[in-house]
Amino acid sequence: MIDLHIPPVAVMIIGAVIVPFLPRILRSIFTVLIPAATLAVILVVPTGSDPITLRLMDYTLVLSRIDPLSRIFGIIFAFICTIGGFYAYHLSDRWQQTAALLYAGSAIGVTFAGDYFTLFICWEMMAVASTILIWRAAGEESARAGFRYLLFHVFGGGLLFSGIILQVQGSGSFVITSLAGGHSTGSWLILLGVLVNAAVPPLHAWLTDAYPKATITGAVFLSAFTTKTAVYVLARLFPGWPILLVLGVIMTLYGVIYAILANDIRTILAYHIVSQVGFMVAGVGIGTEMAINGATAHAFSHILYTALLFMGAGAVLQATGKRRLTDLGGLYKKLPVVFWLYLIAAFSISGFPLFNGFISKSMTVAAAGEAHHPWAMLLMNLAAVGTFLSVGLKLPYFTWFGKEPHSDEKVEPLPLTMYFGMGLAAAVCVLHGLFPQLLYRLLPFEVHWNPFTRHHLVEAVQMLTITFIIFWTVRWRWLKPKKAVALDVDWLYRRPASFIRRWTVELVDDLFEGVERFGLKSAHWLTEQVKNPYFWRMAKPGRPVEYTPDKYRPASSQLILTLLGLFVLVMILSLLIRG
Amino acid sequence: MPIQEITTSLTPLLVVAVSLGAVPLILLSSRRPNLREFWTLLAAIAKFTLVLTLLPGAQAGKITQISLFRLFPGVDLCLKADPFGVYFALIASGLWILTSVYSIGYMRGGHEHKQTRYYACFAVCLSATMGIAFAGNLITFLLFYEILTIATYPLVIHKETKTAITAGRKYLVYTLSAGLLLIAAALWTFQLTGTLDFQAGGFLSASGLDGKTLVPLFLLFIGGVGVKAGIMPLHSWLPTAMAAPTPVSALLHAVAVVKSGVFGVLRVVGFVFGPTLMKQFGLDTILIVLAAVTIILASLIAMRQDNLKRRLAYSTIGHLSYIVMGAALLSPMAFSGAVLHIAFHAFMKITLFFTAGAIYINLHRENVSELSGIGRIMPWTMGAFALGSLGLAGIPPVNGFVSKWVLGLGAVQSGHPYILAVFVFSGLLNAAYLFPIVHRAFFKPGEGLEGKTEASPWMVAPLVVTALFSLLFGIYPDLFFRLVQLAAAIGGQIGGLLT
Amino acid sequence: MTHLLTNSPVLPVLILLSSALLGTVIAWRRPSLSWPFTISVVAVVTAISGYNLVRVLREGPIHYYQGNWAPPIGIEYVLDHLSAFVMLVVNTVALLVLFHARVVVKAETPGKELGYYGTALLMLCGFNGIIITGDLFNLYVFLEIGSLSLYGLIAVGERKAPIAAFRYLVMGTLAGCFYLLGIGFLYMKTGSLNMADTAAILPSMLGQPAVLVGLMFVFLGMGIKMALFPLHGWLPDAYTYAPSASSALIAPIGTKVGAYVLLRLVYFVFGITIIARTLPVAKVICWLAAAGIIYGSILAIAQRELKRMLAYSSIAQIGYVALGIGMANRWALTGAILHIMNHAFMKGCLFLTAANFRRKLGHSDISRFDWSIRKKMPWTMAAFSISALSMIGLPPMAGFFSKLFLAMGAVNGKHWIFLVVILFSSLLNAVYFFRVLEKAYLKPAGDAEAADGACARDEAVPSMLIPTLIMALLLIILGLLSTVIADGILAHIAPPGL
Amino acid sequence: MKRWHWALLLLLLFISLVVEFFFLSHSQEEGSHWWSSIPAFWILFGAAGSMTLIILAKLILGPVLYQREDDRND
Repeated sequence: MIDLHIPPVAVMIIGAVIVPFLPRILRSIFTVLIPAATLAVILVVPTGSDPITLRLMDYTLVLSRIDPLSRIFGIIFAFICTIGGFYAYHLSDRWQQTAALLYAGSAIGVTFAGDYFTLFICWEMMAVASTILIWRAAGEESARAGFRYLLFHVFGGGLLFSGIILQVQGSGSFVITSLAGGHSTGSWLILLGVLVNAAVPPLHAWLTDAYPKATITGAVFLSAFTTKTAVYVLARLFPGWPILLVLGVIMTLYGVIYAILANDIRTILAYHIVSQVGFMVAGVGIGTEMAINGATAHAFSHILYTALLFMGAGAVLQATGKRRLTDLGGLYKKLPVVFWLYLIAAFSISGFPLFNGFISKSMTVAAAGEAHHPWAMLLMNLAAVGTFLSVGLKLPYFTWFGKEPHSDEKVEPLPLTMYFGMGLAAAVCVLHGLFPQLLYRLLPFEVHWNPFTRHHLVEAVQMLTITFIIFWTVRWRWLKPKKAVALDVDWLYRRPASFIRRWTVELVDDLFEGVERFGLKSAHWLTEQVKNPYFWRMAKPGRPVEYTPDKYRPASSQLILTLLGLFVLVMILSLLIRG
Repeated sequence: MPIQEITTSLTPLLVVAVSLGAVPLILLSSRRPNLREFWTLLAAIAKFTLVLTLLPGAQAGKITQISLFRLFPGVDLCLKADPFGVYFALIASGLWILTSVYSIGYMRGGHEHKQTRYYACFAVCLSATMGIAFAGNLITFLLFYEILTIATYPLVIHKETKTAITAGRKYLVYTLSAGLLLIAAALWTFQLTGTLDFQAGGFLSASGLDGKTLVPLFLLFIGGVGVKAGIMPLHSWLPTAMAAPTPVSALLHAVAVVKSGVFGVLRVVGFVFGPTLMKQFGLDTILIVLAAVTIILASLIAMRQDNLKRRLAYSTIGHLSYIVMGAALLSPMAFSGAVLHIAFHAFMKITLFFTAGAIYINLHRENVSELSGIGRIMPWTMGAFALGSLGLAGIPPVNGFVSKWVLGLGAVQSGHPYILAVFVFSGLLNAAYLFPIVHRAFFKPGEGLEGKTEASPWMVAPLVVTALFSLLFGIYPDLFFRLVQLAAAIGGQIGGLLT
Repeated sequence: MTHLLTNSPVLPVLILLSSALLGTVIAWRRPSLSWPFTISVVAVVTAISGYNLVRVLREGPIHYYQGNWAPPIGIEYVLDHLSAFVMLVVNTVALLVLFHARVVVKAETPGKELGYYGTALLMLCGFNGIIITGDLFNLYVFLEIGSLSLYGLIAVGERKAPIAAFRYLVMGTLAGCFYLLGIGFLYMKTGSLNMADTAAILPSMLGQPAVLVGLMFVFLGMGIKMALFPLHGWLPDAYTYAPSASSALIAPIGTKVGAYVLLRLVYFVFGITIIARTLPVAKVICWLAAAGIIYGSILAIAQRELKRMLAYSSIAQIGYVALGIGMANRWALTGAILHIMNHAFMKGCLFLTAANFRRKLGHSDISRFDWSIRKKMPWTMAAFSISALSMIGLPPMAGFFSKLFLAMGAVNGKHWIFLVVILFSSLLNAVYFFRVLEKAYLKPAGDAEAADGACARDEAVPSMLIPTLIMALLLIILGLLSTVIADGILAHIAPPGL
Repeated sequence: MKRWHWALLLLLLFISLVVEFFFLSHSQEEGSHWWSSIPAFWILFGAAGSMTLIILAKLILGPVLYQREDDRND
């Protein structure tokens, strides 16, 4: 085992820098090769190897440090990037490929960063790279969504920046240590900054607003990195903060309810990301070893099946060009393979036994139970039911089955590499479902938990079957998709945006414009006045008198009179003073 | 305070004189443009190498000094190359080389008239900037400050159109009255203390003056240097001076003139008043308020400017106040952050101005609304623009983020954590007015761009070099000339007093 | 030769007086000889005054008794740092202007060179006499000699010149009478005409009205000569309508001599205690000067004719000198003397450029300036710009440094209003000078011929151009050396009580 | 949905009930929560849960939050 510590980040970043200059074929190959190489590096390099440090002013920077927690996240990020590479193999858009690689690279950078400085650098690069993925989707709508996304992330970055500065100034060193203890303002700000990226409800609007409008392949990458890096940072910095549990649970329910309302397939999936991340946040909130394990495992499997879901949705979008449930239906005959792959992902997310969702979700929920949070456990299960209802049943039913609005339309064939990517993800989902130890080996802490006890199986089977039955009975009466958009939190800051804009920007600008105009006008008036200094004496209203030397020449007598007057004045003055 | 041993050597004088020497040569060779441009480049490179020879000394904290004849009884024309002076001179002379290359492309591309006058005035401006950098006392600083004003005037009115003349007039009114305020302030200080030599930590602190004289004196100083530093109430000459050709606004209104204004502010705060005095009489709160107001308002106004150069001008005003804020916070870290931002902002802003110039010459477009889709035909130029705007918004990996980080640390160290909010909010505003341009250039379909290609290599090369510098400095700030370490030393030297 | 040099202080006056008469005779015989003769005489006089300055610096002040008569009776010539310095300045400016005058005099006043150079020499003799003399009445005599030849030089000009000269004559003689009356009163009281003696006697008889009246008369006389603000009525027309050569000769040194006399009286005769502390005279001078500065600058902005604008700017600049004298502290005094020198050169250079414009363009009307001038007369325009920048007070030119000293004087004496006036007036200067510069450099030419810039370069004749450029260069050199001069020469002028 | 699908489902439910009654009642390995005593708890929980969710989403929040898909400015 070579102990040479090649920072995985370097491989990705160098790849991202090279790719834009390569011809098309090479670019696609590289978008697959580079993440695969990074995956190999992460697997090979031992966890204990010494971190790479750098000196900046009087602080030490830890560029890359590998320990169990960051290693597992590194593995899944590299792996999902490879799958994304396959999925986007057919792509010829130079921008998207570089942005994707840069995005994955900076995500891996965040996972392996040992100090706040590098963490912040990769954090912001992630924001920028992901914006490009949104902007590359043509159309005014995605441009606008891209801006909101970018501004929101710059704001989040700002919170993180100020938090880190306060924290670093307090502790005097850049190196990252878990902040479980002190609740200083710095740590609260860092928490807020990270929660923005973790899409916690009040701050999640960017995700549900931007992901549905991203490019088809871009959405896959987006779904995998931003939120999960936030979960990693939460796990690293804030294990056991009680507020996270509460927020996590709320998230799970919030996501599910909105998912049921949503009409655009990728918005539904976006809300499901929010709800699934809720599980992880709750796991981190509980803080026990098993909870952290559960959260990490859930993150791992979540990345896989959500990516698969997005690939499926993307495939449907690419094939039919339509994105709303109300327009879709009856694709079963046209895209059978996509349907089955999608179904695997649907079963995984709903927590069907024999799929990877079950092994990780049940661990998190059990951890909640063990840590004496019965209410959290129940609510999480409720959310699981909701997830199955909307993603497992409603979405596939209304896209693949259901009435065919206009059946004559031809469906374009999908490139083979897409299927390959989706197949790979589905295979791993099933693999982990069957042999959980493959995943448990990688988890940060010792795992002594068996998911396949009779108790859990019974629990899962009972819940899922009854939900299916209820869905079937009520699917047309209540669950019929409606052609409308559910208002979300972002309505709060988009509606008044134009109002604020008018009052701040335009007001200030008009103010300064006015001052400048006044200055110019008074300068002009002054030049008019100066043209004829005697103007005020002439006291003739209207046209100023033209100044000519002859007109204002004082007569000699006047000069002499001034002389005498001055003489008399000064005489009196000095005599008075002397006297 | 470590006693800095002073060695006398001619190099500071040579640095100032080298571009003056080039002026007659430029004027004589006005018939042969290539020779004339050669002289400019030669002078630029010579100046840069001379400053480089001073660098090791500065990094070791040594001061090389030369005092010529007496300028004013008790004060002589003294050129002192202390670390801070060398730092600024390095940035200005380094960027002059790039700007000369750029202006060759710009002038030739735009078929500008009167190029000899342009290059001659540019050379004089640079020698004045070097003079300001190495000024050892307030009178020398004043001397070069006024020469810079006069040498920039012909550049502002270069186009000789109506707008250029009014811009020139407005520029003159502002800068001349600033000079007058500075004269009054310098003389009053001379009256109070009897010496005008800059001294790290401020020479006024020993004089034991009370607030009643110090506050008006400080306001006079700020009035004097504030105009060129673009502090809010005194800033409005800068956007109007954008009527000048772009290399002028690039080097002068992003690097030389405005930076000498800010350099003046730092000199006043760090070397005349000194942190202890500032804190004692609450002078720093005045400056903090001014800087904060400028940062926010300038960025707000920038959002609405459709003319690209005016928008960059307001962005410059905003970023200059970053530096003023760094100085006003009075902690060693904040001071080195301010010093750092001088350099990094110079690199980023000069890239943006170069792109504005390249777009103007190549497509004759000036307004932001007309820039749709030019990213495809001018990938290198707009790529550099994207890098620059990333840096300005303080987003890593470009170098703007590093100086913002150090400024942030300084803000917390000096006990003003709320200033962080100002930096963050301004970063947001920067993003709000710069990224739409980047997005428009790359992701919007352009019209009327058929047959147009990238601007001439003369222009694009310096453009890409400065963008690359910004990126490299962002990745590892201490890369060239160990700028960060030098800035920290300067900060420590001044702020060190403040225990 | 050494014997000749021992009584060098009186030589300049003697040479000028005799050459004035001799010159007219020679000119009558061989007209073409008159200009070279004048130039050589003035060159010799300048050399001597230079030698005088060196001698004073080496040996300290020299008292030269006319015909070895002791002071109370005999006329005493005092050659100290102040007089030597001012004399050198006056003579150098005169030399340069007269060198430039050859072409202009022939063109503007054809056939009158004969008398012209004679009167010019006479005027110079008068001025040099005023500077060197230590005797009050002798000063009056030289004052009259100088003024009369001055009126002659002005009257020689075209249509409106005689009237302007006449008005100047009226005011000038009035000033002379005032001054004479003043000396009369003083002589009656102190019994001596010698400056040093009166300075010694006066403090004892401070309160007497006669002394006060005498003092007032003398001040007002010099006020007119100096064109101090309310008494400046005669100056604009005199300088504008005089022929270019004489206005270039008079403007730099005419009012300066008046200022020199005021300075001499205030600091060396009456003594600063009377002027500044007991009586409000210094205060009055300062306020009049400040008003003059603002008045002169504003009027200058309104002018259309270049020479008239320069005339009003002279009123303003002499206001600076008077302000320096009035503020009565070390800095202000040095500033005033420096400004006498700087302004002499600046105004000389400006009037020479005005003469060049009149000679080549036929007019010096600002509104008709356009960028064709820059193409036609680049060097004259360069000289004009340098002296304009110096008038505004921008480094490295001389104006900046004398303004610095004056401002330091204001700060030293806590006269905040005067500080504001000094600094604000340079803005006003900037306005009216940049108005001209903008027109000359940037205003697109009206007529087609000049539009395409094809107009050939017909620069002024070298004999006119060289003195202008020398003056411009001197401005820069003197500027940078102003402190060396201040420390070297002016530091030794130690008036009692300062 | 064909008939045999339904049959399969009911069979599954029945098996889970059987398993629960016979094997789980006495083996309390991991923590016993209050609901582990209620038989067929998860079926009831599943049904109640999905019903509440559907009703909550469709009938209560729907009318409140739905809005035409107009274009909202940035």
